[in-house]
Formats: sequence, structure tokens, C-alpha cells
Amino acid sequence: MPGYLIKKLGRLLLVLIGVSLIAFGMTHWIQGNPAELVLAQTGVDPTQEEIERMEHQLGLDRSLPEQYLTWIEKVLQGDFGTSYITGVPVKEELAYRVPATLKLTIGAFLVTLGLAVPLGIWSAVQKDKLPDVLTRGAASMGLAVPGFIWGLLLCYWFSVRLGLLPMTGEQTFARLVLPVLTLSLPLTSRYICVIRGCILEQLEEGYVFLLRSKGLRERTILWGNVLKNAAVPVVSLLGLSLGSLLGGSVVVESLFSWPGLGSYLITSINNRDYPVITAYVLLMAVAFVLINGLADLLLCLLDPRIRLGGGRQT
Amino acid sequence: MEPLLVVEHFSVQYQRMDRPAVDDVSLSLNPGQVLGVVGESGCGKTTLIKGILGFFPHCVAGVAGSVRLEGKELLGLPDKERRNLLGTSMDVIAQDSGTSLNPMKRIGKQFSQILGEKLGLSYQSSMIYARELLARVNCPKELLNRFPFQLSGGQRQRVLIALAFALRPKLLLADEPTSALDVTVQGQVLRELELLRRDCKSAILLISHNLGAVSRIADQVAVMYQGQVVEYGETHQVMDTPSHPYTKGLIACVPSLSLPKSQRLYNIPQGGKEWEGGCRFASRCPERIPDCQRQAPQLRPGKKGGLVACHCCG
Amino acid sequence: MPLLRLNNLCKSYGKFQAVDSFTLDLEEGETVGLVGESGCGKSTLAALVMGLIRPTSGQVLFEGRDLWKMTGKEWKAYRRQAQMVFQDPSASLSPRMTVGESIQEPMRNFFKWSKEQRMEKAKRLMADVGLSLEGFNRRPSAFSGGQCQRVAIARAIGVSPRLLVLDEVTASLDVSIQAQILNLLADLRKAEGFGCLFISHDLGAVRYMSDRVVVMYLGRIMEVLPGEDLPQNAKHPYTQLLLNSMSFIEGQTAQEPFTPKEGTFQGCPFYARCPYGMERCKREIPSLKSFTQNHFVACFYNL
Amino acid sequence: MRWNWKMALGLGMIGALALLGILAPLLSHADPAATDLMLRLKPPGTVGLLGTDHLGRDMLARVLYGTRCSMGVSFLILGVSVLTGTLLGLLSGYFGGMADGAISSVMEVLLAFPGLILSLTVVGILGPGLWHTVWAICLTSWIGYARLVRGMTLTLREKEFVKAAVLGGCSHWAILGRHILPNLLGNVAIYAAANVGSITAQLASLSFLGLGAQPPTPEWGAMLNEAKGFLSVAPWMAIFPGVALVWMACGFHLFGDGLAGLLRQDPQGSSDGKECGKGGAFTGGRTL
Repeated sequence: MPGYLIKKLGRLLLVLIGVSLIAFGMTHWIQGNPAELVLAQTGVDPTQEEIERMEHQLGLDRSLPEQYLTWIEKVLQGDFGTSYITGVPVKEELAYRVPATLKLTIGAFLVTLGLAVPLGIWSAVQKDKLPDVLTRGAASMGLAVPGFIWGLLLCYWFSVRLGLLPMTGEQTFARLVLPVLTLSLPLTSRYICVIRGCILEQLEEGYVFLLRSKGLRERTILWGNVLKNAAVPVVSLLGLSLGSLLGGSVVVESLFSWPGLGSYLITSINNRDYPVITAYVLLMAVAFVLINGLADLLLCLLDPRIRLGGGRQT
Repeated sequence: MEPLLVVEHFSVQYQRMDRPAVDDVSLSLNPGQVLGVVGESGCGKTTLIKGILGFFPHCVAGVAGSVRLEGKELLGLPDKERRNLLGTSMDVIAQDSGTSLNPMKRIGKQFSQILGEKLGLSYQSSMIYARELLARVNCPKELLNRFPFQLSGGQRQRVLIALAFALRPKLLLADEPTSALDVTVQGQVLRELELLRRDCKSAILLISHNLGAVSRIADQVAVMYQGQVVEYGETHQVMDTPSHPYTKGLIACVPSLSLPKSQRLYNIPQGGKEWEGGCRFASRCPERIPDCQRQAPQLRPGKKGGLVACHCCG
Repeated sequence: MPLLRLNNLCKSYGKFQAVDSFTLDLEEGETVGLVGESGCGKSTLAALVMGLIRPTSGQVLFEGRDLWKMTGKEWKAYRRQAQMVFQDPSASLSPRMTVGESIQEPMRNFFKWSKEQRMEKAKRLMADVGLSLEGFNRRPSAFSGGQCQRVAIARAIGVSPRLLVLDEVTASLDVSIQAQILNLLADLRKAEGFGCLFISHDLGAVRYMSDRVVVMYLGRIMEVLPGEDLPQNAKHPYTQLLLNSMSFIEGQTAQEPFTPKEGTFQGCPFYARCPYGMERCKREIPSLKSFTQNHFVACFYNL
Repeated sequence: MRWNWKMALGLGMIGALALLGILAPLLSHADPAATDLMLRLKPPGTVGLLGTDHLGRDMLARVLYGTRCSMGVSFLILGVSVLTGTLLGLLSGYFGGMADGAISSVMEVLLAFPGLILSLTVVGILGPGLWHTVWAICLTSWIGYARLVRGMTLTLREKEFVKAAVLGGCSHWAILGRHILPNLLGNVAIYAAANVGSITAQLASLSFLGLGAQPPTPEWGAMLNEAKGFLSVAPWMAIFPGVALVWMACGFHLFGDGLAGLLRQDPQGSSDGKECGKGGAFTGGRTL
């Protein structure tokens, strides 16, 4: 187990370095000359001399690796620079936005698990009977149609037509319902299919035949054996799906005007507010990589074949 | 003596197959005896076992005949009653020891789960029993704390044998229990199977493609070809004085160590066209007469004893 | 000069020694049988001989030339002259190519023949291995295991190799088909005169096919003996164990159970399972010693 | 090759839509970009068959011409990703070594950006615009193919028929082209059929966020974005492009499902049934 974890940790670190290099590249080459940008905020055309002085002040005349190290140091302290548009440090804006996005994604994640796990199991147990066919049909629809269309539909019915749930205003629970549902719908559909598939695959395994031939009840076989084994591929997918939640949150936030990171990103893209974009990307990538690391750890605890290093993996 | 297992005119037809996988098979097995069923791949051995157990896959189109265990009809038995019979009255050792154990559970847990549900043993007492069982198949008791992937193929097969005899079934169906093992291990596992059978007084239906391995422990042998029994009799009689050309061929084509070095191996000729009626073996048969292509031979007493399905040697 | 010489050949994967100090000569037209249980390094040896993997140390010499020091031209010539048939017949044919294309492929790569010449030769080969020509344009999925193995054999002998490596070619076939394939190989060998390395776990098949039999255990040679000396003159305890197990399964003799010794030992690889193990076997690895002129045994007990 | 109803229905749905897109000039004479503020927000049936939007543009024309943009661009992205992904996957899986190290590292770093976010970042850097979104989606969607193909190449490379081809004197390129590629095309097709739906969804999502196609280009996602503000007064502005999008998505989904089922039944279709059987459930890689 330590060997496996150390290897995973090493890869994780490498990926984080790669991510930071991309983000650094963004700040360095794409945003234009920061010295000019800073001076431009004063509103007066800077002279060449002033620019050079500013470059020195910002450390831009040093070698690239040195600049990278200074930049990394600043980032690790949470300093992402200031927004071009508002002049407010990006850090402060993020601190306000992150909780809103967290509420949304965690809510959606819980809803997904709460819906998909029972439905997936039920669908697998009732294979090819009416409940399974209906669930699968619904899941197919949820999977095929882009998430924001569901959002628009929910929005139209519950907010515009029925006026039940608010679209704007305070971050209340009622206002959270529609975005959370929209965000979790595609993922729930996917998980129903995956969980169902994994259970059915396990039911074909030799050990299920053995247990059946010993006359064990289906209940024991399912709850005592199959579910745990089927959880392995599902858990290995958990990390990835949180990623798709983070990505989806951008669309949902913008659709429901939810004041989270996603809507902040869209505004910033339209304003070419590069420090914000860089900070957002870096934050998301790091969060995602760490979540995946956690999922790996969970997998390692769950599956003895990984933990004890041997045998074939599923 | 009342036979333990009676199979009468048993047929299983799969969807989209031109002939039944098991075709009009009749066998009977007395308590405590061993019946070997020998045949090559596709002869319906495994379907026969699954049929006796009552595990029919979805693609089965039709089942006919009768399977009786201690006078009780098994075909069409409700699931619940079958579950009560499974394990205690009849049990199975599956072909593939690699997948027959739950890969994510320690061996001990797997023992306790089965012993707990079928015999009502507590965890502690099932561990004591499991240790005793493992000792009888020459396995160290440390195996109880291991996962299946940490065991060698021979050890896994022994664990399966121990599990099968744990419930002291009256009938044990063994599907190629040793064919995946190395030759040195095969011998040992066969011997352990034989010892346990003697202790538990179980009857065994042993299925194998290897006539030699079957003849070692079987009292009677049935030779199957394309779903039908072609020869059925006492082991020594079938092995020493085979009647059916297919049985003769099967015995002669093994490159035995006692064969003179320069002698050419006997060949059963390759099959000709598709079967069109009459004897299934006719197109490969060296002793074929015109009748063979026209009329299917019935199983009837042969000149040398036993039952043979052949026009020429009946 | 022998056709193939394996000189002190070793291959290790990390700490695991798959093949260890393997020395063997194979003469032109001779069949050497290699027998051993699963995991003894048989297949690694086949891959080493074919030049599919690089040895950790030691050499594979074909007509005296080291495989891994050959020029490009020599290498290509070796590729043609040494062919191999694999264990799993259905996996050894490309599923998306017709059987005819599969047979023709090596010819196309090695010979500058016209398409007609190739087709003709491929059809003749199919007849030689006992297949009807109906299947020429079919995919392998339409064939049974035994038929696929015949196709694989046709493909291998199509370029007239001088060395044919047969890696467990009968292991996944039915008994009656095994006999057919063994007889086919014996006939082809007589007609074509290639040297043959016949690898199998089945002592009976190895004895039937081979002039000399090499018994391998955990990567090392235990015993080399002429095929006709089996089963009577086998000397090594491991060979005897194999023979005993076989005759036990065939119901001829009783077999004494033997519990392997626990622990790891520096010496003879078979020590843990050897009923005759001595103090010396624990510490020292026995080297292959001549017993009679053609019979070599790696054991302290018998010498 | 046998057909099944899912595949036939899906193909029919997509075909019908494509036909509408191609025949758009015949079906509607209105210019999809022509604004007429006098005819704003007219309901369906009054002006034009499907009404007009907030700038008085003909909805029918816009939905029809939108097919060209939405579907055509999706296929373009699909083509680019399939080609790049398959090629890189083959090379990295077959040759291993440095090339594999480099390609795998790039993939791993790119995969560190969750879902849509990498595409968003690229658009963020390049600025909003249809072509920028195309490159942004291409940048992420080739990875799925590369991973699939690399994995399968690694398994196929160890298969005996590939070893036999090596011994039969085939060059590396012959092995790749004649023995490996034909055996993974089935799975690539399954993946692509599922992935094209996901590409459509991503494209529409980016346009919906206002980052993709810029007005007045008729694109369904962008139209829905515009309609968002008029849900209560002019729901038809959202309904028609929405229906079109759902129609296309369902068509692709059915087709992909049918194809996967078909190739999985046919043992020749997928040389590695187990692996792709699981992949089928996860197909498309990134959903929104």
C-alpha cells in the first residue's frame, strides 16, 4: 500500500507542477506586459524608462525560472494579483465566491448519490422489468440532453409559469433547489447507468455462481458481496464526476445568476480579466487533482488488490 | 438401492442452435458413488451440470425430461425450495477456481458467510470448522486471513473443495476440477477430493475432458458426444474394453507414456460436413455403415456390458 | 555447428529469474522437447529464442551468430528461418484478416513472389495442413480451435523455416484434436526437415514428439535425456515427480503425498519439493552433469 | 452488419435534421440574420411559421440555418479529435518510451482540468468566438480517443497475432496499420458515436454562455442564451432551438447506444469486449 500511495503522490505532484506551469505561462505570455498594464491604470502613456523601472520593480527583468519561483511563492500565499476591472485583489473576490459554488456542487453531489445509488441498484435487481426499463429510459434522456436545457425547462416551469421557486435574490435554500437539480441531473443519469452496469457485471462473476450454488439467499449475495465489489469502479469514477460538476457549475451559475465562481469566470472572460481567469483555473485544477487523489485513497482502502499490491485490478 | 440422482431423457435447447446442447440424456447415480462424464468441449457437459442445478441462462429456449434427486423432481422446482437443497443436498465445484472466490473478501470471511447462513454457525465456530476443513485438504490455516489473489491455483482449488464438503452434500457436481492445474498438483487435488468423498459419503458427478483423470476415481463413466451419451458403463469396462468407436478413439489418441516411442498416435478423423441426421459421430467414424447416416442409434446394452449407442458394435 | 545454440542464457524481470543459465544446442532437423509446469519460464525461453525479448545475459546463437549482434540483413534472414506457433489458436490469427491473407502475409514480407504464386502456395499449404479451401476467404472466427491452429502452422511453415518453435500448441485443444495436431506436426517435420523446439507441460506429448527432452523447473534445466529413455531412465527427482503424477492421474500407481518444505533456499530450485533433499542441496546449485553420453542431470543426489 | 432499431432511429433522426440544414434555403426564404424591429417577438404562426425573436428575426430560418452551424461544427470537432487522438494513442501505445512519456504527461496534465473548464480557459485566453470554441473543445476531446486507443494498443500489442506478425516480418507500420488499427476501430466508433453527443452539448453550452458563436450567427446554444431573458414573454424563442438541440442529442445518443450494442454482440467488432463493455457505460467521457 505505501508503494502504491507514494507512486500516486508522485504523479499528483508532477501534475500539479504541470498545471502551475500552464497557469504561469498564461500570466506570462498571454496577458501582455504586466508593467505596461499596471502603468496603464494611471491613465497616462508611460515612457520607455518608466516601463523599464516598473519591470524591474515587478521582477520582470529576471530569468524565467526565477520569475516562476517568485510567482509560485506568491500563489502559495494566496496572492493572485488584482483584478484589472475592479482593482480589488482577486483573493478577496474568491473568498466571497467560493462558498456559493461549494454549496451548489456539494448539494448536487449529495443529490446525485442519493438518487443514483438506490435507483441504480433497483434497476439492476429488476433487470428488464418495468422499473428498470423506465429508469433506464429516463436516465438515457438525462444523459443525452445537455444539462442547460434541463435548466431552462425547470426554470420555465417552476419559476416563470408556477412561480414556486425564485430565480434571483438571496442565497436561500429555495433558490438553491433549481440549480442543484439542474447540476445533478446529467450526473445522476450517468451514475444510474454505471451503477446498474457494474452490478450486472458482478452478478455474472464466478463467485456469485458459487454463492448461488451453495443456496445462499439473493439478498445475502447482493448486499454482502456484490455491492462492495461493484463499488470499486464507481468510486474510481467519483473523482472524475466531481470534475464534471465543477465544469457544469459554470453553466448553471450563469443560467440561474448564482453568485459563484462560475459566473465570476464568465464575466471575467468577457472582460478579459486575466488574473481572475488564471486564479480560477489554478484553483479548479488543484481542487480537482486533490479530489482525485482522495478518490484514489478511498479506492485503495476499499480494494485489497490495490492495497496489498497484487492480483489483477478490476 | 434407490439411486440418489436420476436424470431421464433430459434435453436442453439453446436459442439459435440447430441441435440441443444436451440431447435426451439419461443417467443415474447411487449414493456415495462417482460417475464420470467425459467429453470434449461443446459436448454439453457444463450445460448438463447447470441443468441439474437448475441454473438456466436466459438464452435457453426449452428444457425437457426429468431430473430427480432422492425421488424429488428438480425441474420446475420453486427457487426457495431449490435454495434449501443447494449446498446441503447438492453442491458444485466450478471449473474456474480463479474467479470462483470473491476477490475482495478474505477466505475466512467467505467460509463464515456460507457456514453462517447454511448451518447457522457463529463466526468463531465457523472459523474452527474452516480450519479443520483446510487441514484436511493440506492447506495451512493462515489461508483464512488471505485474499484469493494471494493464493496459488492449487490452493484456490483446495479451498473450493473444502467449501464444497463443508456442508456435506449428498451429491457433488464437479466441473473439470483439476484441468486448470499443473500435473503435479492435479494428482494431489484428486486424492484430496477422493478422501473427502469417503469421509462425507457424498456421491460425485465428475465432469472432465480427460478420460484418465476420470477413471482414477470414478465407479462409472458416461462418454458424451455432441450432447448425447454414446457409451455408459463401469469404469474398468469402458476403459479396458471400450465399445463405441469414439470412446476407443479418445483412449487411443492420448500420447501416453506407455506407448512405444515409434508408434504413431491414433487419430479420430476430422469432422466432415454439418450433421444432417442419423448418428452424430458418423462423419468421423472409421467403422461407419450406411445405416449410421440414416438412423440415430439408441443407447442399448453392448456385447461387452454397459450401454452403447452404435449400430455396429451394439 | 548446431542450428541453434543457447549459451548460458538468463532473463530476469526485476528480482524474478524467469530463465537462469540456460544452455542448450539444437541440431539441424532435430526436435528438442521442453517440458515444465506453468511459470517455469518456458514461454520466456520461446520469446528469447525468437528474439522477441532481449536476454539479460548470455547469447542466442543461430548458426553461430548472436541474434543481438546481427546486421539488419542477417536479422531479416533469421526472421524468415525461425518461425513460431503459439498456444492460443484463436488469438494467434488477426481477427480482421481472412485466413488466406494471414497465411500469405509472411510470404509477402520475405519473398518477392507474384500474387498468383503466393495464392497458389497458400492454397497448397492449406491442403497440406488438412483444411478445405472453402475457408480461404473466411475470418478466423468461422474456424474451430484446431482449425485455427492448423492455419497458424501453415503460416509458419509457408516461408520454409529451418527452426520452428512450438509453444504449448496443443494445450488449449481437445484431446482428439491434440492428437491430430501432433501427427500433423510429425508429418510436416518429416517432409520439411525443420528443427523443432517443442514446448509443453504435457510430458506424454513431449516424449511423443521429441528426440531429446529437456526438463525445466523455475527457469533452470533439471535434466536432459533422449526421448526413448522416458519414462524408465529418468533420474532427476523432479522428472520422476512429473512421471509419478501422470501415472497417478491415469490410475496406474499410488503416489506418496509430500509436503513442501517451508522457507526460501539458496541452493537447488527444486529443494523445497524434493523428497531426497540433502544439506548440500540447500546451499549449492547443482550444475548439469553428464550421466551417460546423451543424458545430463542437475542433481547431487544421483551423482 | 445487422441493424437494430436504436441505431436506425438515431440515424434517421440525425439524417432528417441534416437534410433540413442542407435544404434550409429552400424551406425558408427569410434571411436568418435580417433584423426587423417592427416585427419583434411575434408568436409562431403570425409572422413566419415559428414566429420571430427579440430583434424580429425569423425563427424558422434561424433554427434551420442553426443546424448547419451546430451539426457541421460538431462533426468538424469530432473529425479532428478522432484523427489526432487515434494517431497519438497508437504511437504512444505501440512505441512506448519517450513518445509515450511525453504524450501521456500532456494528457495527464490536461486531464487535471475538470470537465468544461479547460475549454473555458482556452476561450478565456483567446477570447469569445465560434472558432476559438472549436479549438478549445478539440484540445480536450482528443484525449478520450488517445486514452482509449493507447490502452487498447497496449493490450493488442501483447496479443499473439501481433507477435506472429512481427515474426512474419511485418514492419512497425504494417503491424500498426494492418493488425492493430483494424481491431480497435470498432471501439473508436462506439466511443465516437457517444462522444459526438457530448461535443454537441459542449459546443451548445459554450455558446449558451455567450462564449461560442457570436450574434448574429444562428447557433442553437447562442439562441437559447438570447431567449433566456424572454422566457416569460416569448417562450417560443427557447422552445424551438431547444427542441432542435434535444432532437439532435437524442439522435446521437440512440445511434451511439445502438452501435455499441451491435458491436458488442458481434465478437469480431470488439477485440476486447470486457474493457469496452465498461467503457460503454462511461462513454463520452465528459458530460456537462
